[in-house]
Amino acid sequence: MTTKIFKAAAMGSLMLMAALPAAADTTHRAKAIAVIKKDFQPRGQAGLDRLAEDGLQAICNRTGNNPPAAIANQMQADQLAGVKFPADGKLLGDWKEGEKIAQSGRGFTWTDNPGLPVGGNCYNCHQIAPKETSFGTVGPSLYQFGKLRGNNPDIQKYAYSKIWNAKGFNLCSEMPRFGHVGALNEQQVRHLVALLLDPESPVNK
Amino acid sequence: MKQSLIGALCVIVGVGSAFAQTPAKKPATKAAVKATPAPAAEVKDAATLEFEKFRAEMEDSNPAELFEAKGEEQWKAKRGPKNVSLAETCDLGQGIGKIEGAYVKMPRYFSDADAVMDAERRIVWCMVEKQGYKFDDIAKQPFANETFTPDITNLVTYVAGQSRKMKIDVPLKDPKVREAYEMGKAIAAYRAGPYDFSCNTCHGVDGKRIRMQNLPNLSTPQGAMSGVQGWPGYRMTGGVMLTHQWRMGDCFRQQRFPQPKYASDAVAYLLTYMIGNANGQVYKGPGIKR
Amino acid sequence: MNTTRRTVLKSATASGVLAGLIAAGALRPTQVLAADWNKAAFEAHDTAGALKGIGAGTPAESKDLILKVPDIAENGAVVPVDVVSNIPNTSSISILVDKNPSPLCAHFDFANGALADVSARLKMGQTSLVKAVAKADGKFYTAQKEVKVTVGGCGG
Amino acid sequence: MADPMKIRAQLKGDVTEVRILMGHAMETGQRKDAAGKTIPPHFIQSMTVDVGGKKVIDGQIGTSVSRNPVFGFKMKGAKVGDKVVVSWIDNKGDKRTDEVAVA
Repeated sequence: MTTKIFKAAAMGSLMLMAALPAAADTTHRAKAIAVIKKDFQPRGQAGLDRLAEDGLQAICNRTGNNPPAAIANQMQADQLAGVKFPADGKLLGDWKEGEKIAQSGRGFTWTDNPGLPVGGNCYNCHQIAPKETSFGTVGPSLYQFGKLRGNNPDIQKYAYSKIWNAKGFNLCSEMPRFGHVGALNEQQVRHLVALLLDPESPVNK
Repeated sequence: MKQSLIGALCVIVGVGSAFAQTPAKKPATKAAVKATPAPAAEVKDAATLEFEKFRAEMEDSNPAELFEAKGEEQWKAKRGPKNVSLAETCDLGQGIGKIEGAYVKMPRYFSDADAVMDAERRIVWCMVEKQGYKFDDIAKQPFANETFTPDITNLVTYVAGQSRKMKIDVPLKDPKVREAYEMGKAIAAYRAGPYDFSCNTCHGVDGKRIRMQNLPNLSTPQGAMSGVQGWPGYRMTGGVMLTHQWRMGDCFRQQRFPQPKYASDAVAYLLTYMIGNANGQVYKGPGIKR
Repeated sequence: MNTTRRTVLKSATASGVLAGLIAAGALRPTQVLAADWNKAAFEAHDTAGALKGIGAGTPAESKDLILKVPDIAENGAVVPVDVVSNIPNTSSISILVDKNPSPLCAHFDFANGALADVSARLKMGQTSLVKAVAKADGKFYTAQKEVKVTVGGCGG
Repeated sequence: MADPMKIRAQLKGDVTEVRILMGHAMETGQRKDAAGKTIPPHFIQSMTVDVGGKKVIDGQIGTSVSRNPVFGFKMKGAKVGDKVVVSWIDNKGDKRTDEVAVA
């Protein structure tokens, strides 16, 4: 499932890659990729297809996560265009459900059961609701996210899109593309939007 | 009911406990909130200090010593289809049977194998080439679980214990080792998989953490050393002895990658990068891990 | 639970196996005495039952009994504990974890120059009070401290 | 057969410190394996420490003691060279005795 998405994204960026200076791909990188391809084995749900870079990953890898602005802008727009919104147009779900999703870090590893729902991993990297003091600091604090920004349709759309595909805003962001790769569905993403924006959410109390 | 839940928790290994839900931590955090409504960074520091207070006591009598003792016995015993000991046949880079300080000088290049090898890979190579064991048999279950500890884990722990209080000294001036280092560096930067993660996503900058777990920056000497220190390590969760090779694999697991092959180039190169970055730092010997 | 197994084990260890070992000279007499495991105390499912099992009843709190445990355990599977009794003539120390399925963890009797100073490592399933109980001149004393557990120990 | 213990006995001033490391699973009987089957209890029940031929510590142990147990004791009256003998026996009748001299 994820492979298909990777391929689609790769197609769009092949031409962009050609525009990069050849020297960007060092001999060590090329050799390292060959070693990776040779020295990994599939396990559980983690197949060897995961070792292949999609277009975006390739650009970020080759440029040290600092792609030329022209390429970044165009690819970001491509990523953003792929965001799938709920058919009913409602972007605000149930913050309580959102909190549960934000807490869970499960999913996609070779020890995870592929049949079980995947978590949002949010607290791994972000401060969110104040009650949870065990949070990571890889990403910015999201505490009072809605209180600081309001809860209008534009903000909702922004939050939804960012969770769905953070690379639509920052091409080489460290944040996964949760909706884009099929980790979280529309329903789950809007619960997370509610966690961030609902005035009743502890995030905004 | 509760017991089985706790039992299941014990199966979660590594930083995985930070990535996965940890229901059992709830009481602590709740109490912490009550005591200090301040940002959690301070709460963490208090907890970290508390852990460190008992670190020395834990390290003082580390169950790793039991595995070290077993490894010594196995290193010296005539074993395998060829019925020879590693002590009389295996060269870890300092000459046959010489193991003092060998661990901190690996990975290194071994001409007899024409490969850059970390300690575990080298010992496996000796077991295969000198003692006549089959690689596939060793690779079938190379890491310990709660009911089984492979010989190789004991052996690595013993060899590591022979480098206590010595400085890390990976021979990066050797062009072959330098090449492995550069490849390891590239592997650490390689983003792929469903979450676009590389090693560096978590371990490429200073001062970040996942949940409460501090993330060492492997590109700095101190950061790299905190990724080297304590391995092989006795993991309190489950009470198992695990090696540095295992740790690399578990990182890839959490990176959502497939599994690196046991004792492969990829792992040896990554270890060369990481341990090489820790050159000059003092290794304390087999450790104890959360 | 599982009384059959216990009965079998008990008879096997207490009489059969040990008798054989004594006959073979493999064990010295002191070790045989050690096999006198206080089943009632160790298998009690609450602290009151365990205290009753060791004959402590309701021990008096004492500041001379020093219990050193972490405020927060790094891992409930291995919680270091150190107990020192400054009560004169302390002859035994017991260590208990209130909320463990079987609270009594260990019991030590001292003789021939042993100081009332022991350390051990415990499993803790969850945040709980840890208790030390000391016996001196036939009387029981106690000290306790809460240990917060961030990751539960394995079924302890 | 059970693995050897690691024992350390050091005289510091007039106090001898004894540290003991035992290799044992200390199964509680409450855990389940990957297949969901209960792992039967297997734990050390009793231990003794004899120094210079006299019993110093008589210990009883339950399932709440950590896997691969570590114990520390202190005593007065021992001298360098005295033999420290540690023994344990578990609920299945497995046993182990090791010794070390006070250093």
